[in-house]
Amino acid sequence: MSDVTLVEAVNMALAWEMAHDEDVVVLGEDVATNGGVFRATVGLKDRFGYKRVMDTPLAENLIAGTAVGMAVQGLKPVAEFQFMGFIYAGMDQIICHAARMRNRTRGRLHCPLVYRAPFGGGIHAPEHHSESTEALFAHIPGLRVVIPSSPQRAYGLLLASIRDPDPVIFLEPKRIYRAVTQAVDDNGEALPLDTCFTLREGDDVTLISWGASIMETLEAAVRLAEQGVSAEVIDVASISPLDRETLLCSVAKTGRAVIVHEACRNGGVGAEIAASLAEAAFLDLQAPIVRVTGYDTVMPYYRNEQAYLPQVADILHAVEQVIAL
Amino acid sequence: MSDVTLVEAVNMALAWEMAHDEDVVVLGEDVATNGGVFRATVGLKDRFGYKRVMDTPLAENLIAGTAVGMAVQGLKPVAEFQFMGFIYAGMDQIICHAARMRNRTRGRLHCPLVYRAPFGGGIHAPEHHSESTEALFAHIPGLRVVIPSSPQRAYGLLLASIRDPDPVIFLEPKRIYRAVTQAVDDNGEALPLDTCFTLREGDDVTLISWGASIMETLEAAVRLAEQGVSAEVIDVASISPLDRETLLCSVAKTGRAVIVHEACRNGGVGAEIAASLAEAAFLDLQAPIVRVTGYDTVMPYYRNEQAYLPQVADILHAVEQVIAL
Amino acid sequence: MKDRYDFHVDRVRYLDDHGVPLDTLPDLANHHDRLLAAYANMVLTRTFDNKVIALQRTGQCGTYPSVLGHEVIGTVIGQCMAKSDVLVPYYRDQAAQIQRGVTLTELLLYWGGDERGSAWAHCPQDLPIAVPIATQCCHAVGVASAMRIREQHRAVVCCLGDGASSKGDFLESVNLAGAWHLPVVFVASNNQWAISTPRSLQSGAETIAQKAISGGLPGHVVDGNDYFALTEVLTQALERARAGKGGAVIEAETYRLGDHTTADDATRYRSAEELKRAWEREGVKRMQNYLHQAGLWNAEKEQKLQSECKGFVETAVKAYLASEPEPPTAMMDFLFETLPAALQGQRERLAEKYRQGGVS
Amino acid sequence: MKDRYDFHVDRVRYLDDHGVPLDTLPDLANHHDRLLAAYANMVLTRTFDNKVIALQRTGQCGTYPSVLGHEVIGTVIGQCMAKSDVLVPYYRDQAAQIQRGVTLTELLLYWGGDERGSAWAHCPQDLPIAVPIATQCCHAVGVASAMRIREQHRAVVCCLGDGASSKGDFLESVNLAGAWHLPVVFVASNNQWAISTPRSLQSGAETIAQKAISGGLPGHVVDGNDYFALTEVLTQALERARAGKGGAVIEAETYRLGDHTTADDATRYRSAEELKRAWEREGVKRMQNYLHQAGLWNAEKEQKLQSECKGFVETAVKAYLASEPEPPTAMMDFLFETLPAALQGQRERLAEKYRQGGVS
Ligand SMILES: Cc1ncc(C[n+]2csc(CCOP(=O)(O)OP(=O)(O)O)c2C)c(N)n1
Ligand SMILES: Cc1ncc(C[n+]2csc(CCOP(=O)(O)OP(=O)(O)O)c2C)c(N)n1
Ligand SMILES: [Mg+2]
Ligand SMILES: [Mg+2]
Repeated sequence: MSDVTLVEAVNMALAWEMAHDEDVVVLGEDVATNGGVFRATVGLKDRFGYKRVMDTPLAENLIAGTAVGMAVQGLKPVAEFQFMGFIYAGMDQIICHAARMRNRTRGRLHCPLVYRAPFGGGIHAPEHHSESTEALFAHIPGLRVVIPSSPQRAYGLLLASIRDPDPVIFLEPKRIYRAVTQAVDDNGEALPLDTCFTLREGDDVTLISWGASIMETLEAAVRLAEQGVSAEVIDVASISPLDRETLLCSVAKTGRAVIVHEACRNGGVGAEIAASLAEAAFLDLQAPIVRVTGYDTVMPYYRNEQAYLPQVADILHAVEQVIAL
Repeated sequence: MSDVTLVEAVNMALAWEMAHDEDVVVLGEDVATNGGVFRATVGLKDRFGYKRVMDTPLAENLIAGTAVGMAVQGLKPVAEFQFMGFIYAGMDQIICHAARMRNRTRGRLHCPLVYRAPFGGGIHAPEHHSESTEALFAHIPGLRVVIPSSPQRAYGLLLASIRDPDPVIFLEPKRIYRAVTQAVDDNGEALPLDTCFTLREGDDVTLISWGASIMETLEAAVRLAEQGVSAEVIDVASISPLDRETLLCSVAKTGRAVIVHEACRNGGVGAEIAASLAEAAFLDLQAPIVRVTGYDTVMPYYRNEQAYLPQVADILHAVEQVIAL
Repeated sequence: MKDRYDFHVDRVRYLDDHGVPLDTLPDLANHHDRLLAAYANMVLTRTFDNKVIALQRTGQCGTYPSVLGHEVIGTVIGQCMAKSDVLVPYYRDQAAQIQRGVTLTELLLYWGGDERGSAWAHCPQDLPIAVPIATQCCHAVGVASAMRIREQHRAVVCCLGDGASSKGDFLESVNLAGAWHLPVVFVASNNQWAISTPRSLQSGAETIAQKAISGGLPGHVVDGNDYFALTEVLTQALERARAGKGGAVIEAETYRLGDHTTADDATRYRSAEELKRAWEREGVKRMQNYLHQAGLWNAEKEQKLQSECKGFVETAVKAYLASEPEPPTAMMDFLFETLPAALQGQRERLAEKYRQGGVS
Repeated sequence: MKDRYDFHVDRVRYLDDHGVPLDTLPDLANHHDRLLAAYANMVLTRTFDNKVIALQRTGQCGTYPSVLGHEVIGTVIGQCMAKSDVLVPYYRDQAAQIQRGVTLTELLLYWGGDERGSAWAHCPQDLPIAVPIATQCCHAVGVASAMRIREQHRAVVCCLGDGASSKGDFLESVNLAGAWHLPVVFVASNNQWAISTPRSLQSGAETIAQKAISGGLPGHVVDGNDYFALTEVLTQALERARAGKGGAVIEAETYRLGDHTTADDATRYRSAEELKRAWEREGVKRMQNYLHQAGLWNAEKEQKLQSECKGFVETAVKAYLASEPEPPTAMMDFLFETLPAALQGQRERLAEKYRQGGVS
C-alpha cells in the first residue's frame, strides 16, 4: 500500500496486468523508451521488453487500427493517444472497427482493447492539448467510455478496462494527474465498470460530475455543507454505458441535480444525463436540472483557459439557483 | 418553378451558386464525370469544367483538409463525402481545422466551406451506409450542422450554407432523396440558418424532428389529428447552433414534447433538446419529454434495418404516453 | 555519404494475353492438380458472381460488387496462403474467400444484409470485409504485429484496390510494415477504376507498387490475369514474410469488367472500346486457353465443371433464400460480450415490440 | 510493356561540416547581401530562441519548441519564397516565419497562450501553426489547388518533421500533389527524432525524400545545414512549381539540438555522444565559418550583430510582457463571423461574470 498519484496509479495498473497476462501489450508514440510524455508507461519497456511495449511511428489512425488487428488475434493492446486532441485521426478506426468488430462478425472476432488518452484543460498547454470530447465516444454504440477521478479509481478502473473483452476509451484527467496522492493497494483488484461512484452522501441536491471537475465539485460540496446544504456527489466514472439507476435513486431522494463538466455544453454528456433524469424522475424533480459546463466555443489558449473551466463558484451559483426554486 | 426531388434540389442549388459565384467549387469522390453516386452533382462538370468540379483521389481526410486549404484562399468549396459513414476519416480536419481556423487566427483566415454527406438508413445499403451521427458534429463549436427535409429546404438551406462564411456540415437524408417532389423556384433565394421550421401548428403536443424522420413525424401528426389530438410539428433543420427559442415557445404552448430521430438515443441530439427544454420550460411541462429514437446499438444490416428505425407507431405510442400524463 | 539513392519495382509476366507462355514457366506448371483446382475456383467464382447479380436485379439480394476480372487474383491468393495465415480481404475477394472456406451461403447472407454472413466457421481468424476503404490495412499490420510478438511463422495477406492505395490507412500501414519488419503482403488489385475515378486521376505515380518504396518495402508489379506470374511473386513474398524477412507490396494489374457494384452504371464514365480491350486480356479465359494448350482441358471437362459450379451455387442460393432473418433483438446481442444493464430496457422493449409482430 | 521501373532521389551538398566548399559554389555565393541577411536571420532566430526558453523556465511563457538546429532550413525557406507564395509552417519554423513578417512579439504571444499570436499582419495568407502533426499538409495542397484553379503563378511551401512524414495527411497530400500537378513543395526537416522516437523506428525507408515516389513527385535529400545546397534545391523546386510543372519533396537533414520542447528531457532517450557529434555539424556556425573564409565576416561584425539581435528580442519581449490578455469574451467572438443567437446568452453570462471580476 503506497501513496501514489493518479498517473502513477495508471502505471501501476499497467505493470500489474502486464505481469499477470502476457497478452497485454502497450503501444503508442513515445511510450517505450521515454515512458510516455506524462510518464504513464515509464519502466514498462525495461521490464517487459520492446516486443510488448512499442513506440509506433507518428500516426494515430494507424495506432487505433493496429490495436484492432492485434486485438482480433487475442492480444489485449493498450494504445495511448498522446493527448485526446489527437484522437480524431483515429476515430474512423475506433468508430467503424473497434466498436463494431464483435457485432459485425456475430461474436467471431472481438476487440479486447483499451485506448488511453490524457484529457481536459487547465495545464497551460498549447492548442489541442485541452480537449474534453468524451461525448463523441459516448454516442458510439459498442464503446465503453471510462474516466477515473482519483488514483484508486484510476487503478481499479484501468484494470477492469484492460480485462473487459470489449473496447474501452479510458480518459485520464491530466489536470489531476499529480494533484493528489492516495494510498492504493497494488493487489490487482479491479473496480466495476458501468457503475457510478457516490463520493459523498447528501439529501438536498445531487452534484453529478466526472474527471478533473470532481475536484471542484467536491470542494463545492464542502462549502455547501458549511452553508447547511447537504450535497450528494456522484462520480459518473463510466460515461457509457451509463448507470442511470444510481443517478435516478439519488435524484429521487434529493429532487435536485446539478451536472458539472468541462466539455462544452451543447451536446455534452451532461445533456444525456439531464434528459434521462428529467424524463425518468419527472415527478421527483423540484427544480430544473442545471448544467455547469464549458462554454460552447473552442477552449481558449492558456491565458484565458481558467475563464473557460467551470469553477467552484459556478457550481455554488447553480446550486443556489436550484435550491431557491 | 418545377417539381423536383430533394436530391435534384441539391443539384439546383449547387448549379445556381456556381453560376453566380465563381469562387464556388465542388470536390469529392466521383462528383465530376459520374455526377456523384446519388447524382447530386450531375451536370456540374460539363457546365463549369473540371477545374471547378474535381474528382479527388480516394481519401476523406485529404478531401476535408484540402477544402480547408481552398477555403482559406477565399474559394468556397463544397466537398462531398460519399456517405456519412465515411466522414470519420475526415473528422480530424473538420474538428481541428475547419471549425477552428477563424478562431485560431482571430479572424485573419476563415473557412467558408460546406461538407455535404448523404446520411441515414432505410435504403437497403451495406454496412456503414446508414449513419446518422449528426450529434458528433453538433458538439463541436465552430461548426454549423444543417439538415434539410424537403426539396425546398434543401435548395434554400444549401444556398445559405454555401454563402455562410463559416463551415457547415450539410447532411442530406438519402432515404427521402427521391421520396417526394415539390415545386421549387430556382431563384437563388436562401432560407435562414439557425432557425427551426414549424411545419404544422398544433396545441396539444410538440413533435420535434429532422431529416428523413420528418416523414414519419408528419404522418403521425395526421393520424393524431384523426384522433383529435392537435400536434405541432417542428423541423429543427439547423441542428447546431440550435434555435431553442422556437422550440421553447412551442412547448410553452403545448406543455408536451416528443423528439424523434433516427440516430441512437444515448447522447443523440435529442438529448440536448430534451435537456434544454426540460431546464428552460420546467414549469410549462405537463409530462416528461419522450425521445423516439434508434436503439443504442449499431444499425443492423438491411434485413433488420426497419426494426431499428423509428416508425409512425412508435411516435404515436410516445404521444399516448405523454398525453396520458 | 551517398549522393543518390536508387529504387525500383519489377514487373513480372509469364503468359501473353491469350495464355501462351512468353518464357519457360516455373515448376508450378507441372502441378496439374493445382492448376485445375485454380481454374475450377475461377469458374465457380464467376458462376456465383453471375447468380448474385441476377438475385440483386430481382430484389433478392442487396447492392453487390461483381468480382468479374478479379477471379485470378483471388484464386492465387487463396492457393498461396497457408491455412494458418490470415486473410484481410476487401470486397472484391470472393475468389480468395471461397478458398479460405467462406461458404457461398455466407457470402450471400452478407450481401443479402445479414450479419451472420461474416460469422465464418472455416477461417475463424480471417478479417471480415471492412467497408470503409483501406481501413483494413491497419488491421493487417496489427495482426502481423501479433504474429511477430508471438514469434509465429505466419503471414498476412492484405487486399485492397487501386483507389484504396491513395488513402492514409494503406500508406501508414506500409510504413509500419517496413519499420517493424512485419509479415504482411499487401496485394493491391489495380483494376484501373475506383468507381468512376480512373487510375490516372487516382495518383501521379506510374505504378501502385512504387508506394512500397515510401515504407522501405519491396514492390512488384504483376499481371494479375497471369496465374503463373502472380503465384510466383506472391509465393516468394509470403515465404519471405513467414521467415521474418518483412513484407511487400504487390500490384496486380487487371480490369474491372463489370460495373462498380449493382448500383453503378459504368457506361456513364468509360468507353465500350476500353472494356472490349480488357475482355481480350481477361484471366479466366486466358487460364482456360493455357490449360487447353497444355493438354489439360477440353470441352467436355469444361461442360462438366460448369454444371457442377451451377449446382453448388444453386444449393447455396436455396439455403440463403430459405434462411430466416435473425430476430431484431440480435441487433443488441453482439454489441458487447454481455449486455450492459443500461441496454437491457431497450432490448426488452425491442423484444416486446416484435413479440406483438412489430408495431407499424 | 516495361519489366522494371526505376526511381531515385538525389542528395545535394556544397559545404563540408565546417563550411568549406566541397565543390564550386553556385552563383548565389556572389550575392553577398543575401548571404549576410541569411546569417543575420539565423542569429536573430537563435537569440530569440534562447530568450523564449529562458522566459518559459521562469514561468513567463508556455511550452515552447526550440528551433535550435533548424535555423538554416527556416532561413532558406524564408529567403526563397516570394511574398506572394504561401508558407504552411510547422512549429519549428520560427526562422522562416520571422522572414515572412511574423513579428517576434506575435511569436511570443502565440507561445505565451494568446490567440492574437496568429493574427499576423504582414503575411496574411500564411497558414497558422497546425498543432496536430502533419495535418497542415492537406491545407497546403488545398491552397495550391486554389492557385491552380485561379491560374496564378504562386507556390506553397509546406513544412513538416520526420515524424510527420509517417502520417497519412502527408502521404495523401503528396499523392494529390502528384495527381493534380500542384505547385507545392514539401520540406521535411529530418532532425532524426520525433520527441523520443528515433528516425530508425519512424520508418523503414532509407530516406524521407523517397516518400515522394509514392505520389510520383521528385524527391531530394539535402544537407539542411548547408545554406547553398538547400537554397539551390528549394529555388529550383519553387520555380518548377510556379511554372506549373508540379511539386516536390525535399528532405532537409539536420539534428534537433535541443529538447523536443521545454516540457521534454532528451537525456532520457539519446546520448550525449550523438548530440556532441551533431553540434559539430550544425548550420549557423557553419555559415559563420563560410562567411569568415569568404572574407565577409569578422569578430566585430559578429559582436554588432549579436547585440542588435539582443536588442530586437528585448523590445519584443517587453511588448509581449506588457500585453494585456484578451477579455474572456474574446473566446466567443471569433468562432463565427457573427455570433449566433444561440450563443448570445452564454456570451452575456461570461461577460457578466468577468465584469464582476470573475466568480472564483
Ligand atoms: C472510406 C470510403 N470512402 C468511400 C467509399 C465508397 N466507395 C466504395 S468502393 C469505392 C471505390 C474503391 O475503388 P478501388 O479501391 O479501386 O477498388 P475497386 O472497387 O475498384 O475494386 C468507393 C469510393 C468507401 N467504401 N469507403
Ligand atoms: C497528431 C499528433 N500526434 C501527436 C502529437 C504530439 N507531438 C507533438 S510534436 C511530436 C513529434 C513530431 O516529430 P517530428 O515530426 O519529427 O517533428 P520535430 O518535433 O522533430 O521537429 C509529437 C508526437 C501531435 N502534436 N499531433
Ligand atoms: Mg479499382
Ligand atoms: Mg523530428
